[in-house]
Amino acid sequence: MKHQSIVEALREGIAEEMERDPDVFCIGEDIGVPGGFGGAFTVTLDLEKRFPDRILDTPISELGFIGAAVGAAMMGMRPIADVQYSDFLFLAMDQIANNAAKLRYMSGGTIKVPLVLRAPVGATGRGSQHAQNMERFFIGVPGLKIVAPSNAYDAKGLLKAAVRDDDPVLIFEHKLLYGSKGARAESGTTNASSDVPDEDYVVPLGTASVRREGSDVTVLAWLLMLHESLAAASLVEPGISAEVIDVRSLAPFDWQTIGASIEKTGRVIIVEEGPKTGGVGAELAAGIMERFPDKLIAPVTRVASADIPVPFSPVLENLYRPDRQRIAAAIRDITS
Amino acid sequence: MKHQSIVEALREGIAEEMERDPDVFCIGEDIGVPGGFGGAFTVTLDLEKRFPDRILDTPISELGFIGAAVGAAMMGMRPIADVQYSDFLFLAMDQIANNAAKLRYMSGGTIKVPLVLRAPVGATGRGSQHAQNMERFFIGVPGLKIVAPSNAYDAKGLLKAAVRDDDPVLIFEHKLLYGSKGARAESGTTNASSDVPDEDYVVPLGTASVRREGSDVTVLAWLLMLHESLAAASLVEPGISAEVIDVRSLAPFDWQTIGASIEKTGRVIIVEEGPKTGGVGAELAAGIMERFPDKLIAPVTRVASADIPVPFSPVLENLYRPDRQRIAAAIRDITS
Amino acid sequence: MEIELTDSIEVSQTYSKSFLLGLYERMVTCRQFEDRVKLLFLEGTMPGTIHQSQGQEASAVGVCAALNQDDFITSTHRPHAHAIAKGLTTEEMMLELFGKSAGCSKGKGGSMHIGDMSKGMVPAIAIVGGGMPLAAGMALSFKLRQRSQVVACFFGEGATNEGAFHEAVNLAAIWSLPVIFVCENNLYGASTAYSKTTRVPRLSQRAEAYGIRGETVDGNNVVKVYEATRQAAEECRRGEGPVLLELLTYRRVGHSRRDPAHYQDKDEQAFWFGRDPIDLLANGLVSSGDVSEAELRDIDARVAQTIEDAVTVAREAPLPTEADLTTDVFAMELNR
Amino acid sequence: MEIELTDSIEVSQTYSKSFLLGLYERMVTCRQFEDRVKLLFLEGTMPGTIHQSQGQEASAVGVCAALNQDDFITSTHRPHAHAIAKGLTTEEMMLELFGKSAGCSKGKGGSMHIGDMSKGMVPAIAIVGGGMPLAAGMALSFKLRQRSQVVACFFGEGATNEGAFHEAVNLAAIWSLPVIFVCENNLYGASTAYSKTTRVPRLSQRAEAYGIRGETVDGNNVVKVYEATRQAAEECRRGEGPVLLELLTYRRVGHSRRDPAHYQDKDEQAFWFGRDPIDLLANGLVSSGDVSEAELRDIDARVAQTIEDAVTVAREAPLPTEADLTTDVFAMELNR
Ligand SMILES: Cc1ncc(C[n+]2csc(CCOP(=O)(O)OP(=O)(O)O)c2C)c(N)n1
Ligand SMILES: Cc1ncc(C[n+]2csc(CCOP(=O)(O)OP(=O)(O)O)c2C)c(N)n1
Ligand SMILES: [Mg+2]
Ligand SMILES: [Mg+2]
Repeated sequence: MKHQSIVEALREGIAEEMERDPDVFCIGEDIGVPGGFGGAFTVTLDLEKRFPDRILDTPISELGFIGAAVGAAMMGMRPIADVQYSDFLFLAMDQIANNAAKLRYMSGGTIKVPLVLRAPVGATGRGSQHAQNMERFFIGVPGLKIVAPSNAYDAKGLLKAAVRDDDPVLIFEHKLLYGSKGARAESGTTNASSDVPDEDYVVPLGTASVRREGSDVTVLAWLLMLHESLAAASLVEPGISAEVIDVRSLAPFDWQTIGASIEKTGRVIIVEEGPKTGGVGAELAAGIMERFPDKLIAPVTRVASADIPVPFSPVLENLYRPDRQRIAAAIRDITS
Repeated sequence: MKHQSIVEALREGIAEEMERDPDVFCIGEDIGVPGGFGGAFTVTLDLEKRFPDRILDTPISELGFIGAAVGAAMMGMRPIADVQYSDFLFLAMDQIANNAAKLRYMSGGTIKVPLVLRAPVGATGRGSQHAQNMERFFIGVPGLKIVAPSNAYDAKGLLKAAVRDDDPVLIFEHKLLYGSKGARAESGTTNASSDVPDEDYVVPLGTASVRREGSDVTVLAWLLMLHESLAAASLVEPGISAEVIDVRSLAPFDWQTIGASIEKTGRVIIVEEGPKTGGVGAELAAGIMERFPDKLIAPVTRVASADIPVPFSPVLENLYRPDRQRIAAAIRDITS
Repeated sequence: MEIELTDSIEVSQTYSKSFLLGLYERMVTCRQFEDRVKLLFLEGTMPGTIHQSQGQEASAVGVCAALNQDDFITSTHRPHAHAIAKGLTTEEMMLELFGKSAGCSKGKGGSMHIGDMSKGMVPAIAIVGGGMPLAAGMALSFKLRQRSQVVACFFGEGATNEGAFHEAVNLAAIWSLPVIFVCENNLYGASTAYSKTTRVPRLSQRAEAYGIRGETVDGNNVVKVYEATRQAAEECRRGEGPVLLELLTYRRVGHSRRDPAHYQDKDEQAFWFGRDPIDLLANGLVSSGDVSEAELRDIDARVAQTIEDAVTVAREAPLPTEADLTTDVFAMELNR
Repeated sequence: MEIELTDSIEVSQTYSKSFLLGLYERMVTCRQFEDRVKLLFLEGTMPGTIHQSQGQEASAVGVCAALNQDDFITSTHRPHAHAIAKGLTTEEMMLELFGKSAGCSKGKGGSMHIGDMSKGMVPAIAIVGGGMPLAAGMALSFKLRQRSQVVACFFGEGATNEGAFHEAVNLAAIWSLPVIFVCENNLYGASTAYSKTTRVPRLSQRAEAYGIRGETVDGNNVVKVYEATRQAAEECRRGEGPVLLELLTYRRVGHSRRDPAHYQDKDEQAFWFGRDPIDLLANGLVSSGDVSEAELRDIDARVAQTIEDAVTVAREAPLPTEADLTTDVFAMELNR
C-alpha cells in the first residue's frame, strides 16, 4: 500500500500494463521526450527509459495519431493515446466517433478496438480553448465506454480495466486533480491522492461509487465536482444528510447504484463542470426521470456552468465553475 | 404564393439573399459545378450561373473550408457553408466549436461571426457514416444558434433569418424531407413541401411552432420526426388529443411555447431520430423538469433510436428510426 | 513528370499465362459485379446508394495481386473492386449489399463499408481520407510486432486535400511504416475536377513534402500497376516505406447512383473510354498469341454465372431481425 | 537549400535610421514585455499560463513592419510579440494578462487569445494550426471584396504537421489568396524536436506540394525578415499569393511557464543564443556608425518605463464582475 497522486497512480498503472502485455503502447505528443514533460501533466514522465520502443512521440496531428491508434488497436495492439488537452479532441472526433466507435458494428462484430484514450479536462486559467469539459461530446456516441476518475485508486484501477477491455474506452482526467509536480504543477489544485494497493487490481468499468452516505438527497458528480460536492455535503451538515455518488462511469451509467440511492433519498442534484445546456447532466436527469419516476419526490436539478465559452479572467472562471457554495445552496433548496 | 419543396425554397432563399447582399456567398463541395449536383441534395443547383463568383466549390477539406468560412464571416462576409452530410462535421468541429462559437467571447465582444452552416442529417440507407443526426453534438456549445426546419416555408424563412443574423447559425436539414429531384432524388421520402409567399419574410430564430393543437399530451419533435409525430397524433385520434410542437429551434429552445403547451397538457413526449442516450431530447427533458416541474403530471419520456451506430440493412434501419407506431404507442402509454 | 499512357499492354514472358488470366478474371469479376449491381439498383431491388468503379479495375486488381494473403487493404466509399481484388467472394458482398444477415458484415455495414478482416480487408471507410490514419496505425502494429506485412491504403485523388491524408502520410513517413498509399486519380472527386482542387500537376509530387518516394503509373495498365505495387511492397517490407503511388485512371460511370457525369469532359471521356483496362489486357493477351478470344469468353461466362448465383443466393437469404439490432456494438458488454 | 545564418546584420543605406530604430524599439518592447511577464508569473501575481517568445522577436517585428495598418495577422498560443509588432499597446495587453475588464478582450481572452481587431490582429488561436483556415477565409474576403489587404498567418513549425495547415494552404493556393503563411521554425514544438516530426529538411519545401512559392529566411535577421515579407506581400497584393515563408529562429526560454527546456541541445543553444536578434540589429546599427550605444540605451529605458507603467495600470485596474460573465456570447441575443 502506498499513498499516491493521480499522476503517480496512472504512471504506475501504465507501466504495469506495459510490463504485463507487450501489445500495450503509448502514443501522443511530448509524452516521452528526454528532458521533456511526460505529457502535458507528467503522467508518462520517464516511461521512455523503461520502454524505449513503446512510448511514441508524435508530431502535432491529433487526427492522424489518434486514427493510427485506432488502426493499431484494430490489429490487436492496445494503444494508450494521450491528448494534451481534451479540447483538441474536436480535431480527432471523426476518427473516434466515425471509426473507433463504429468499426465493430460496421464489421458485423468481427473487429475489436481495444483503444484507450486519455484526455485532461477542466478550466485552469488558460482561456476558452484549453478548458472545456469534453465529456458531453462523447456520451451520445454509441460504441464508446467513458470513465472519469476522481482519485488515484480509481485512476489506476479504471486505467487497467480500460487497457484490458476490448472496446474503445475514453478516460477523462481533471487537470486540478492530477497532482502534477515540478515545472508542470498546476495552481489551485484539489488533493485527489489516495492509498493504492501494491497488488494488481482493476476498478470495473460501468460502476459508480457511493462516496458519502446520506438520506435526504443524492448528489451526482464526477472529477473535480465530486470533491466540491463532498465539501458541500459537509457544509450542509448536520441539518441535511446528503449522499454523494461518484458517477465515475459516464458511458454506461451505473443505474443500479444511482437508482438505489434515489430510492433512499427521492431527491437528486447533478453537479457538472461545463455549460449546463447539453451536458452529461442532461442525460442523467432525463434517464433518472424515465427510470425512477415514482421514487422522485422533487424534480431533478442541475448545478452547472453558465452557457458561455470558458472565460480567462480568474474571477470569471471561478464564477463559471460550480463550487461548494453553489452546490450547498442547491442542496438546501431541494431539501427545503 | 407558390408550392415548393424544401430544396426549392432553400434555393430560392439563398438566391434572394445573394441578390440582396453582395456579402453573401456559398462555399462547399460540389455545390456549383456545371453538369454537377448543386450539393449532395441539389439545393444550390444552377446557382453558379446566376452568381458565378459567389458559389465556391472547394476541395474535399471540411476543416479548411469551414474554417475559411469562419474567417470570412469574421471580416463581415456572410458565408453559407454546405457540408454534404452532417457526419462530416466531426472533421470541422474544431473550427466550429473552438473558433466560430468562441471568437466573440474571446475577443470581448468585438468580433461577429455571421456564418451559416447547412448540414443534412438522417438515416437513408447509406450505413453508419452517412446517417447520423448530428444535432446533439452542437447544442452543448455556447455561442451557436441551431435550427432544423421541417417544411419549405420554415426552411426559407429560417435560412433568411440565419443569413441576416450576426452569430453563427447551424441549419440541420433532413435528407428525406428535401424533395430533391432527378439523379439525386431519395427514396422513402416524406413530403415537406408547403406554400411559400412571394414576398420576403423570415421565420425568427429561437421560436418553436405548434403544428397541431391538443390537450392531453405535448409531443416535441423536429425534422422527420415531426412528420411521424403528426401521423402518430392522427393514429391515436379520437381517443387522445395530442398537441404536436415543431421544436424547430434547438439552440436556444423556445421555452415559452413549450411551457405554454405543457401548462395545458401536463404530459410530454420527446421524439428524436438518433440514439436516445446523449441526444437533444435529454436536454429538453431535463430543461422541462427544471422549468415546469409543477405542471407535469407524468414523467417526461423519450422516443428515440437505439444506442447503436446506424445500421445499413433497411430492415434494421427502420427499427433504428422511430416511427409513427412507436410514437403512438408512447402517446397511449403516457395518457393511460 | 510525363507518364506514358499507352493504348495497349505488351504482355511479356515474365508472367505466366495463368497469372495473367487471373488478373483478367478478377478485373472481369469487378466489372460484371458492378454492372449487375447497377442494374439491381436501377430496378429498385437493391437498397441504399452505390459508388461504382467501372474503368478502375486495373488499379484494384493490380495492387492486390502484388500483396500477400496476410497483407491488408483499406478502402473507400467506392470499395467493390478493392474487395473482389483482395479476395472477398461476390456472394458475401452481394449478401451485404442486399442487407442480409449472411453478408460479410451481417448487413450492418452495406456497400460503403464492405470488408472482411479474414481476407485482409478492413471495412471500407466512407469518410473521404478517413481510412488513411487507420492504415498508418495498422502498419505501426506490424512494425511494433516485427511482422513483414504491409498495408495498401486506397484513396481517391480528392482525398489528398484532406488533413487526414497529410497527417497519415507524415506519420507513416517519420516512422518508415510499411504502407503503400495508393491514390486512384480518376480526375474527379464527385463532380469536381482534380485541376480545380490543387495546383500540383502530379499528385505523386506531394510525396516530396514528406520525404518519401512517390511514383505516377498508368492505372489502367494492370501489369504496370502490379509491378509498381510489388516494388513498393518490397521497399515497405525492407523498412523503406511508405511509398505514394498515384494511379492514373478514369471512372466510366457516374459518381454514385444515377449520376450521368455530365461534368466529365467529352474529349477526356473519349480518350479514357478508349483505354479500358480490361480491353487493354485482353488485347495484349490475344495479340501475344498465348490466349485465344474463346478462352477469355469462357472466363467471362464463368464469372457471369458466379455472379448470377450470388444474386440468387442474396435475394433469397434471410434478413436480419430485431434481435440483431443491438448486437455487435461492444465486444465486452457492460450491462448496467 | 542552404540558408546563410550570419553573425551580424549589415545595415544598408536603403533604410532610414528611424525605420531601423523603430524595428529595434519594437523588438526591445517584445523582449522586455516578455521578461516582465515572466517575472510577474513567477512571483505568482499573474494568472494562467504563458508561452513566451524571447529570441523570436525578429520574426514578429520584421513581418509586421512589412504590413499595412489595415492588413491582418493571425497568431498562436505564443502571441505576445506578434501583438506588439502589430501595434497593440503593452497596456491593453498587460491588462488582458491580468484578467482585467479594460484588457484588449475585457479579460475574457487572456494570454493565449490576445488580439485587437482594430489593430489588425485576430484573437490568437491556441489550437495549433487552428488560425490557418481562418487566415485563408479572411484573405478570401479580401479577394471577394477586391481589397488589397493581406493576411500574415503566424504558426510554428510544429503546426505544419496538422491537417489544418494542409487544408488551409491548399485552399489559399487554388484561389491565389493574399496570405503570407509565416512559419516560425524555432526547431521545437513544445519539447519535440523538429527533426523527429518530419523527414523534410526545410519546411519551405512543402510549398511545392501546393504549387506555391516557399522561401526560408534567417528569422533572427529582422531586416531579411522584413524584406522577405515585403516581397511576399507585394506578390499577394498582385494576386500571386499565397507565399510560404519559413523563418529560422530559436526560443531562448522554455515552451511555457517554468519549463527549463532541458530537451534543447546544448550546442544548438550556444549557436542560437549567440545570434540574438536584438543584439544582431544593435551591433549592426552601432557598427554602421549611424547609431550610438547611448541612443539604444535610451530606447531601452523608455521602453522599460512604458512597460512599468503598463504593469502599474494593469495591477490597479478593476476586475470584471459577475455582470460580465454572460455578456459577449452573442451579437444578437435571442431571449427565450
Ligand atoms: C469527409 C468527406 N467529405 C465528403 C464526402 C462526400 N464524398 C463522397 S465521395 C466524394 C468524392 C471523393 O473523391 P475521390 O477521393 O477522388 O474518390 P473517388 O470518388 O473519385 O473514387 C465526396 C466528396 C465524404 N464521403 N467524406
Ligand atoms: C491542436 C493542438 N495540439 C496540441 C497543442 C498543445 N501545444 C501547444 S503549443 C505546442 C507546440 C507548438 O509547436 P510549434 O507549432 O512549433 O509552435 P511553437 O510553440 O514552437 O511556437 C503544443 C503541442 C495545442 N495547443 N493544440
Ligand atoms: Mg477521384
Ligand atoms: Mg516550434
